[in-house]
Amino acid sequence: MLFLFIIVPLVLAGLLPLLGKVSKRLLPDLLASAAMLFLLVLAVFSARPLIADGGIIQQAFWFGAPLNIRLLLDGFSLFMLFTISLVSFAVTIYSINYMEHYGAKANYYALLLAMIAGMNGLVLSGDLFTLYVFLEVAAIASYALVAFGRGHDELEASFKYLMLSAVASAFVLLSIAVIFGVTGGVSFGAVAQGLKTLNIKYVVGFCSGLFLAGFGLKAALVPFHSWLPDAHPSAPAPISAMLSGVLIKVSGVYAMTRIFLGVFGLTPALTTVLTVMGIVSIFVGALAALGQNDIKRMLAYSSISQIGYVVLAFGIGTPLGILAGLFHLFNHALFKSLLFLNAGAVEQSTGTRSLDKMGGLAKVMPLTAVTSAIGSLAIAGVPPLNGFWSKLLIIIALVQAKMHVLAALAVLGSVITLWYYLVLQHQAFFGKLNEAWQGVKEAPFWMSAATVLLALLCIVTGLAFPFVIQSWLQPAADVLGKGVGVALNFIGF
Amino acid sequence: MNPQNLLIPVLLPLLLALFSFLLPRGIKRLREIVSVLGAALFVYVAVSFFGGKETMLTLPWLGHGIDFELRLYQFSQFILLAVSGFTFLIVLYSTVRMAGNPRLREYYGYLFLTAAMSAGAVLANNFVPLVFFWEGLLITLYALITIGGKGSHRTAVKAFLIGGFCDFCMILGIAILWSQTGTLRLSDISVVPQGLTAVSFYLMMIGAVAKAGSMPFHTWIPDAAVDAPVAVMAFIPAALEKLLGIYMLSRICLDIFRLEVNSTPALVLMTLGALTIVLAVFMALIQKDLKKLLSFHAVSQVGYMMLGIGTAIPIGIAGGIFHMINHAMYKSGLFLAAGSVEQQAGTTELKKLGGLARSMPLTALGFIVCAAAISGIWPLNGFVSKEMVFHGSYETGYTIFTIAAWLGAILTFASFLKAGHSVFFGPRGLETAAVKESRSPIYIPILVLAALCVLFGVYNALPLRLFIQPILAGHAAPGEHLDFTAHALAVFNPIALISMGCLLIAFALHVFGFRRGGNKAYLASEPIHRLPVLRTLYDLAEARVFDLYEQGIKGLQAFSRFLFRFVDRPIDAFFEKFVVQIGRAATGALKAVHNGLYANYLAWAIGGLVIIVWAIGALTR
Amino acid sequence: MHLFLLIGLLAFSILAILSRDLLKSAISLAVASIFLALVFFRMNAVYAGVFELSVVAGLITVLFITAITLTRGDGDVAESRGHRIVFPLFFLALAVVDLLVMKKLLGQIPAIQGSESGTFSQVLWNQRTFDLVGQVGAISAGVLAVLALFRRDDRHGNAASDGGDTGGRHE
Amino acid sequence: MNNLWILNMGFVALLVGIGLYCLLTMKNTVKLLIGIEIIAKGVTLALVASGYARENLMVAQSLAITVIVVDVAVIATALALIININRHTKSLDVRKLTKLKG
Repeated sequence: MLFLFIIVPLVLAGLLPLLGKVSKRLLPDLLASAAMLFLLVLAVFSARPLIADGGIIQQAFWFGAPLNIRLLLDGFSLFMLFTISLVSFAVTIYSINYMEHYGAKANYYALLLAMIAGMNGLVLSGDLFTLYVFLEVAAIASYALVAFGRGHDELEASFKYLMLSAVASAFVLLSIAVIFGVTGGVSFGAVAQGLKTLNIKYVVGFCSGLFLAGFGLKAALVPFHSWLPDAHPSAPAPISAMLSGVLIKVSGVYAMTRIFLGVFGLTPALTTVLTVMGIVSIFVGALAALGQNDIKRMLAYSSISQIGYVVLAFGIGTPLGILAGLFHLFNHALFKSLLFLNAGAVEQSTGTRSLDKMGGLAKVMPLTAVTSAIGSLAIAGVPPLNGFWSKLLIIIALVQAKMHVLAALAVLGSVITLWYYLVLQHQAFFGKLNEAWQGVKEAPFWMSAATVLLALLCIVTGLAFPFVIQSWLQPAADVLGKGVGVALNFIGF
Repeated sequence: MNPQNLLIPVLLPLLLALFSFLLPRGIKRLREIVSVLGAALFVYVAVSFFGGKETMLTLPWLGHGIDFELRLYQFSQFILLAVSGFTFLIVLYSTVRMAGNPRLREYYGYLFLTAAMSAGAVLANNFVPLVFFWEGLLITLYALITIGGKGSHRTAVKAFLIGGFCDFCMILGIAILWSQTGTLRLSDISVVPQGLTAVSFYLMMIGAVAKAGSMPFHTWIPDAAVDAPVAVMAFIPAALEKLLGIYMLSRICLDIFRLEVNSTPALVLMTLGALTIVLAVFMALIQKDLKKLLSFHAVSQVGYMMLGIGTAIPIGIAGGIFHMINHAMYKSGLFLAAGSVEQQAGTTELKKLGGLARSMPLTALGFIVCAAAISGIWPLNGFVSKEMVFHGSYETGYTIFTIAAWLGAILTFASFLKAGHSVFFGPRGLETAAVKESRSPIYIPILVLAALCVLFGVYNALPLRLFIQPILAGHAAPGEHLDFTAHALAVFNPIALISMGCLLIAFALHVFGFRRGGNKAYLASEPIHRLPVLRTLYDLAEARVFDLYEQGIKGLQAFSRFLFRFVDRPIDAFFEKFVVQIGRAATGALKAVHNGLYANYLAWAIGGLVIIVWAIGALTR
Repeated sequence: MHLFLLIGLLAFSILAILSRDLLKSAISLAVASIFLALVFFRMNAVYAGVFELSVVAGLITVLFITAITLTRGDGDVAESRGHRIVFPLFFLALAVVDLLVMKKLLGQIPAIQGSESGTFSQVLWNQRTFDLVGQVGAISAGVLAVLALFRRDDRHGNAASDGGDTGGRHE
Repeated sequence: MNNLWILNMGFVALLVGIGLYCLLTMKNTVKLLIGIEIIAKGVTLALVASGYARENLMVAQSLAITVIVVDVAVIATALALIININRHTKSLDVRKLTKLKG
């Protein structure tokens, strides 16, 4: 059953270019949205009962015949599956209207689906090498998606992204090769088992460094972030949302967390490095965002900053820290995709991304303005929206772990966040309406539907955060909290 | 009854609100038709609930004792019925009165949202949903006032801030009560206000009476009377807020806290009530605008209800609650009549109006009946409920409250003599020559309300037995006499006779003032206006010296000027010179290093890798 | 023998980098691939060797040469002459560090015997099936990417021949 | 066989090192891609060498093959990008790709 998460988008990705010859828009729209909805429903209703008592390994079936594919599902991967499905559903229905003027919709959806298949595979794999392969699948699709517009900016951004990303993949793979050479296996269980019996701190430290650099580049942690402010703004808006909302988290943060917490075990050295990188990312991202005039570039820098929060929280390593990190990860997926989608709506309506040229758009695009205000307030951590709670949890976790300086810095970073989101909101939506945008209209139906869905989720998650934590986050946090023990249970993999 | 059905009174108006919001502006009649039918359905639901057994609904919500709990019992059945009835009448009235308003979509939307929130607040049996609905009402009130157009925004903000402050008090009170009792379920709490719980009582009382519009939280009502649409005035401050505020007050005094006769909290409540009666009616007396006059009366009458409930004696409480429903009827009727006059004559200034009784007989009839009811003329409903309050307050032994109430009665009647006289009788105003009667959807609600005033007066046994008695049944001491119908219309007792005397005094005052004012009815209150001490007080009131909100704003402005000069400027300088500069420098540096060169970016990544590996190596021991 | 093959691999890799002509670079890379394949053969990794020969030395080289011919003419970029001095210095430093660190780092790992079982195809099909799915994914993503990048322009609305559709950045 | 593994890994480090050198200093985009290819070679060698050292050669070979396949997809995408970029800038110079900055 879990295999559907990979095979459905993958098969559909293969079919869509052919179907695209028959029906240029309707069929791809319909099929892609239906597939996303199906995956979302699958994640919420079918996959959930499976982890009732801890993680499971499920053998895949292909038309009834068992395959030698074993998929790992536990609270953490289910949580990521849910996040991926949710954001990609919103992004897909948004694309129905947005991608009209790009053309080649079938191809676009095929790439999007391939990316989702890659991410789902990554999340469900219980093996370092398989994780790497699916990481590459998602990455290759994302290179093409960033360059989808084929303008100079897109191509340039995509090229730099690819070249840096390829280096990151090489780092990851080198590390895997060393680990393979040391332990003789690549599955989580075998690696965890092998490392437990051997006493080779320095080799493991070296591999951790390589992993951290590789996944850190995918997650865009400072100093590996440089591709993100180019790639995310250049991509079509739904893809920006997808990349910032999910991809950097799945291929960066998830992979990193899974390996460090679940396979290697968090050492004090790693805690220090992770928290320092987190804090540096928070500030570099926030300060750079402050100086941006391009709305999407500002959002992209802000992603770096927010990922910094997530990594900071995971770096603490305490149960509360992990929980806070997961919660912030989820929240960031919601509001950052929302903000990117709104930026796309504004860009489509006005033809510009420059904040200087906007102004007063709330009058002509009220829905976009409202949802964007919700997103901005949420990301800036204004109560009672979701961002407030997750940041509060992070800060509480820092204080609990006696990292008072980091806690103070995290608060300061949040103040800067509020600052530049106020700037954004003020310049784009409030104030006097720029003459040129007199005739601008509100975004079309599906685009608005996607943003409203995400905005509502921001509010609901904020109001009912105990429920969200209970039902989705706690199982995931439990898995990570158990550390290496979980991987050792899967030794028979 | 199925407990799930309890959601209907909340969801039905909510659906209607959504419908109105979603229906495109272009479609003309559909919105009105659906609104009227929906409101009628709402009434039907409320009627079908009435008299049913006590029902509870509990839906799990946030956990930790915070559940979505609704409870339907005698009292809430009754208030729900009233809420739905008023919603229906106002919607009917609005179909004509609000027609052509460009913001009709929002108007009906917020109207039904208000109804939904009210229904929720009435039914809520847990403090958290209660506060949720209560705050929702604040927002819809804000939105509805702003529909008034120009200048209404300021009033809306005022109403919002005052309401917000009082609601905050209530939340604080609830929090204290929670910490004391450990539960949030209303029906589980029953404490004697002492110590901390007394503080909680006062705070919650502030929340409740402020919703009802008592002094000193009333100041937005007269302002709103000028700025907000008259239908909104008739719906919210005149009817709904009274219903909800007094309902809440009764529940606080009867259920949640066990108020004892002449205990300190009871005396505080009665004093507040008496002050509200007297002060507001003095302000009402001198108003020269019909809507403003009515709105001050809306404040003044709250005093009777508070006084009645504050007595903690069954007859007083019954009187207070009965007065609440009576007041809602005649005050809505009066506001609607004022709206009818405004629509036809184009103004509500008493000076410009006159002699409208001939051209608008039905409106005039409605107004006169309602005015007689509010003045407490035998045998209308106002008489009955006021008598009960008088009796109750007299029985507490503090005659001063009774005297204050009588004083209020005198001035109420005097001011309505003035108002009715100057609007409907006397010579015709020059500007109002060609006035016609309003259309039927306008006068029907007025007449219905007037008829109800008569009905509830003459057949007072009906409301008293049907509505009031079941409410008290659970709270009065066993053996207490609860049937007040016997002496409701009795005139031959000292208290009723004094009341009658009061009315005569009021009539005499009016005639005296009318003569002194050169036979101009709108000047009839001038003699009182010009009494030595009162005059100064009136001038001060006119300058809004007693308006806590305005004074508070002034104080805040002074404080903020102080802050600005001595705290903000230095901080600002610090930020300006230091923080912003550093921020700008950092931002500039970051922008400069992101120079777009691939090799540069890769060098960072490799450098980062080296540093990380070194750091991990150094930190690993 | 093994060492010589490795040195050959390294030498042709260096040649591929330093050569000023792109075509020569590509061909050097192919030769380096052949050396790598030979290394694989010596380590009994026959399948990997065959794959390296056919795919890397064959397919990738073809891809490179196609791309180079497609961009030739306006694609000449003069690399700086500094490489002749900088590269040997860099290489020397790298080699020294390598010699010092690698032995120290990896020398401490005890030799444990793996538990090899089955033939290559059994391993590939029975243990690494999930990777095969990943391979399919990667190939289809690559094909889709190439399709997307070389699609015929069928966009409508704003005519954007030169990346003009992203608006804001063109100031 | 531990010594052979260390020898192999030493050459892996050298290959990755010169690949990174190429990426850092070269200007031609196709040359950069060749640098990536050399790094990929190093990585493949590392995998097979590790498998050889651990007598787990079959798994190592299948891993290596997967890496090669993935690599082909990446290289194809990258070359497609380079050809598209060449259409815009009429150049293969990576230093001309600095429009996005700040």
